[in-house]
Amino acid sequence: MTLLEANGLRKTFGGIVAVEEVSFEVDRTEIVGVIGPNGAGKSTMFKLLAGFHKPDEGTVVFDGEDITDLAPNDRTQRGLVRTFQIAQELTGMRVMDNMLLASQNNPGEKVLAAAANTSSVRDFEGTARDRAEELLQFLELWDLRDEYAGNLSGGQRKLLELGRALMADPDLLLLDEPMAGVNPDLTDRLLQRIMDLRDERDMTFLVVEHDIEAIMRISDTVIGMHDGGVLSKGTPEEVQSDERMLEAYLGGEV
Amino acid sequence: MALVDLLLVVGIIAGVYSLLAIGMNMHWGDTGLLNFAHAGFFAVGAYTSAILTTPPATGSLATRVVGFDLPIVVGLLAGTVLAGLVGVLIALPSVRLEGDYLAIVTLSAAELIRLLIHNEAWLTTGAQTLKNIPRPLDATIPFSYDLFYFVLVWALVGVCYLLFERLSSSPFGRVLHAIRENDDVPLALGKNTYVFKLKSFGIGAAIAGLAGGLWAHYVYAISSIMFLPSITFLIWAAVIIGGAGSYTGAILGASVIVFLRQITRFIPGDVPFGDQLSYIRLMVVGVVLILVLYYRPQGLLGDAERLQAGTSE
Amino acid sequence: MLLELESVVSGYGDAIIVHGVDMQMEDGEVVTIIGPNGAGKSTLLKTVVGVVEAREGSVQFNGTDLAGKPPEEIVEYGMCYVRQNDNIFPNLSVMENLKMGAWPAEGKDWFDFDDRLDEVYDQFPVLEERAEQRAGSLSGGQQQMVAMGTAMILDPDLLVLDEPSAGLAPQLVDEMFEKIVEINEAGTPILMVEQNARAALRRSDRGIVLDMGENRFQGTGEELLDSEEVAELYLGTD
Amino acid sequence: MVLDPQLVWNGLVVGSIISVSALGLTLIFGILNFINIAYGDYMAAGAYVAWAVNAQAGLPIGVAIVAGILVMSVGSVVLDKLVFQHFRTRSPITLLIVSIGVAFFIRNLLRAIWGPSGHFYDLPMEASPSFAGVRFSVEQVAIIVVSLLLLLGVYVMLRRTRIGIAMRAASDDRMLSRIRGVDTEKLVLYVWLIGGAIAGLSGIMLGLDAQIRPNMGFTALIAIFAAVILGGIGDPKGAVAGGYFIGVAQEVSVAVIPSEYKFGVGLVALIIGLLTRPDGLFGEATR
Repeated sequence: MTLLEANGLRKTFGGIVAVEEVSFEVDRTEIVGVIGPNGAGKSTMFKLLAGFHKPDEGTVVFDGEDITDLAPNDRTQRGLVRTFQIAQELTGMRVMDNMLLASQNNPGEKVLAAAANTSSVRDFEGTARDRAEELLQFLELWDLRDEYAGNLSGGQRKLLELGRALMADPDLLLLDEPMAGVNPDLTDRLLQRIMDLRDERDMTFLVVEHDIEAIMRISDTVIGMHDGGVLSKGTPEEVQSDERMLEAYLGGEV
Repeated sequence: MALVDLLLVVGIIAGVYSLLAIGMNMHWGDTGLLNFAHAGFFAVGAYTSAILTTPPATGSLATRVVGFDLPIVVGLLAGTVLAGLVGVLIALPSVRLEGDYLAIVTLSAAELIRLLIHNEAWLTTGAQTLKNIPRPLDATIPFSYDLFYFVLVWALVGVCYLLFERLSSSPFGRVLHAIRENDDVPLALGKNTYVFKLKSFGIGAAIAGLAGGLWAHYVYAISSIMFLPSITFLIWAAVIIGGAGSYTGAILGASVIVFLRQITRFIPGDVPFGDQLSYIRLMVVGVVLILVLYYRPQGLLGDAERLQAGTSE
Repeated sequence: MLLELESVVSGYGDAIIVHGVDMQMEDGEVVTIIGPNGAGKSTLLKTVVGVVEAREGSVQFNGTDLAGKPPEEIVEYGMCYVRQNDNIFPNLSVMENLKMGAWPAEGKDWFDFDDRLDEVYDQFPVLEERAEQRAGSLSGGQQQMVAMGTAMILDPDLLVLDEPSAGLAPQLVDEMFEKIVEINEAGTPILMVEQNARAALRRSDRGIVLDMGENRFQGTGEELLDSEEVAELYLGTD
Repeated sequence: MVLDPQLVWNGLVVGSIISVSALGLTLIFGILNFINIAYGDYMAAGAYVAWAVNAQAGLPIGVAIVAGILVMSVGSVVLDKLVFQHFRTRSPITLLIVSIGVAFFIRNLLRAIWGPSGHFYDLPMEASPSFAGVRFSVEQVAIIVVSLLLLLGVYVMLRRTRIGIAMRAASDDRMLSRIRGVDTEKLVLYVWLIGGAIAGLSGIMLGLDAQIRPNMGFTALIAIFAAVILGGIGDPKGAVAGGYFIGVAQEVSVAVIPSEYKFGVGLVALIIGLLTRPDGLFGEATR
């Protein structure tokens, strides 16, 4: 069953075409990897899906609803959550607050309820803390919960970024280069966790990644982008053996 | 005047400035918004309460035809609410702008407010002083009125302090802090950052309006030159010196500034440079502000660790 | 020896990115630094040209230690750097960009702007056509040419390039590498960082693999391309 | 609507002053990348120094103008060395707040030395001639002519001279200009010298056209900001165009709205400008 649909997306910046005629579907509980050389349009396409860019043409459909005109925050509330390529930890906030920020429909974000500190606010906060603890334990960030996020190492920021997105309880998680800067041992565990989340929580993933090996290992479907368009699409094996893909990715010489 | 009386007067002014600084700290300290319209919100609160609680002026030279003679509580509440609304109104088109653009737009908006007050005499008495603003319980306080007002103002400072501290540490405040750190992240995490910014602007402006009302009812008479942008800048100095992000810091900073400004009241007038003292003390405020920014960027009570977190890259 | 780094340590604020890197480069060579994302390649280049300050170690260039000198001084020693992004002045014309490139040499006896301009125009003909155009209005590939031309106008003793192929359309990538070979054959040594590792190594005399801020392997371009270990770790399997 | 030529003339005079001061502000912004709230007080200081030389020391106005310009030119550099230089690596917002401190200091220094009340330059009395129904004073003509000469001079400097091109380059990208070999600290010095001189001159022109008061510069600041932003922050020719636009619009508006609100025209233009054209009139702003 289709969860996300991109239909004929096109985006230009000052006359330069960044993305053109990009269409694909992501099925529920699928892991889709997007690869392509620098400048292939992966980032632009990613931002179109997350709502940080508006397409010139084309539509984005999520869970049967046309979300093309929805702001990023509305997409998140519907279960479509993104991460950032360069970890955007909120430096002047503690790790735990970074996590709690991501909880959805938090009654304490309403001014009056916050001022009154009602029991529903406190209850919600308690539950959110438990969930955050579980995620931080898994990501081995629990001991750092009271540290300012800006004091974390590069790899830890990356993990916090992922944890925070999971905290938003996504149906579909858009991951922008989650492996970059993470040590190989952790990369393996992250990949395993992504597959677990898919199996146990029925989550769906779209992953843009430079680490081709990692993408090939976890993806059900791989989309190869080139020059702003989709060049190749299929199982990892199919894309890996696609002549056009090899040519584009390796700069014309194999 | 006895020293105690003098201290009470300075304390009342410090309380009013503290309220202004609390509002500003929500804007800048919590949300990272550069509000330069604070003097405008202060003026809206003062004039609203004054107009609502006085009768229209009478006599052949009277210019003001509007006045309601309502109870002071109504005036204070209305001034608070209206200042908040004006805050939201100014924020609606401008709050999406980048930092220093927002500063200039809000500075301009406050000047526009002052221009309106200065020229719409039918409503505000214009360039004239709006006089005879009633003092609450003026005739019924059996002891020093200044003592009563001091307690009233600082009780309100206390209430606002507790309220704003709670908001700042609530999930609502958490979203504001996230906006301060990086707008895009709360947006990606499902928060309508625009609406949160409007709320922050409105709430902080409302407290400035309350401060305006309290000021008007203490000094009897107000005029538009009391609400120059230098008030805004003094409050900025207060928040920065006290430590952005800390409400105790905001109150301390406001008190320090008021003390610096008023200290010459405690010095006999016949010292050398006596005439220049009022200007020299404002020069001192400028120097202190710069020195604090250089030697203690987190301010007196700000969190140095927070400020330094993440600067290593 | 043209360039010799010895235990160079550098980083931003508290974060150390480059942990004691050694490398040598002879006059006339093309040397490419490769490595995974976050390995400190760009930071190393920035340290060489002074944009990031070296905390420890030495950067010997033509016999002078440049470590700790600011970028505006280092360029006077004949080392010209082309950044990865934002490497032109967008609001200046192409000609004005070239004039900025000549800044350190202006007024010096040995320097003749018009002579150098002719040579740069020979290498990058598009610059002559667009001389009066606002540089920011050019295409990405043309901007890259402006950046290279601006660096070449000084006739540098060493050209330092940070990912010259990044962001270019694939057909332009090859053109860029050919240009680099051409510049080198005309006598300018080149030190570069490249993400497009295979293509770059094929054109390099030597390659250096950087990982986690340390140098792991050094060798000729062919040696690195043939090494199974390097291929597996850093070139991706294909 | 028929434009009253007198109002247009007045607008050109005011526009000249705004243009010149906006040019100085935008030059400083271009290279230092922060909004200097104290700029209006630099203007006032220039006007006061000239007044002291002219009215207090009794020297001719020409000498006084040169003195005012020189003092502000050097004074800006001194202030940079004393204050702003120590904040070079801090954020633009911090610098903006620092400049608030500087503004407090200068404005109150002026009050402490010369008192809070207004002054006028000691000028030879001359009749105001009129031409084609427009009354104008010698000072007004001088303001317009000097402004045009200055604007032309700065334009030529920015386009034709090595140092001018380097200023524009550094305004585009400071680090890149260092990579190209420019000693930007030296460049900053030149910019303060020029920007300070322009501030001093525009303050004096403001004093010639109206009255010399401690807060004269600060009051003018909003119109100047409006010009700078309308023109696109950091874009000199935009600032000049914006300055004339606001000056003329402000004076001509008197025909339609009560004259008390003419200062509101700049504010409204500023707000509309920001909301519709954040990149400025020519869309080439540095950010």
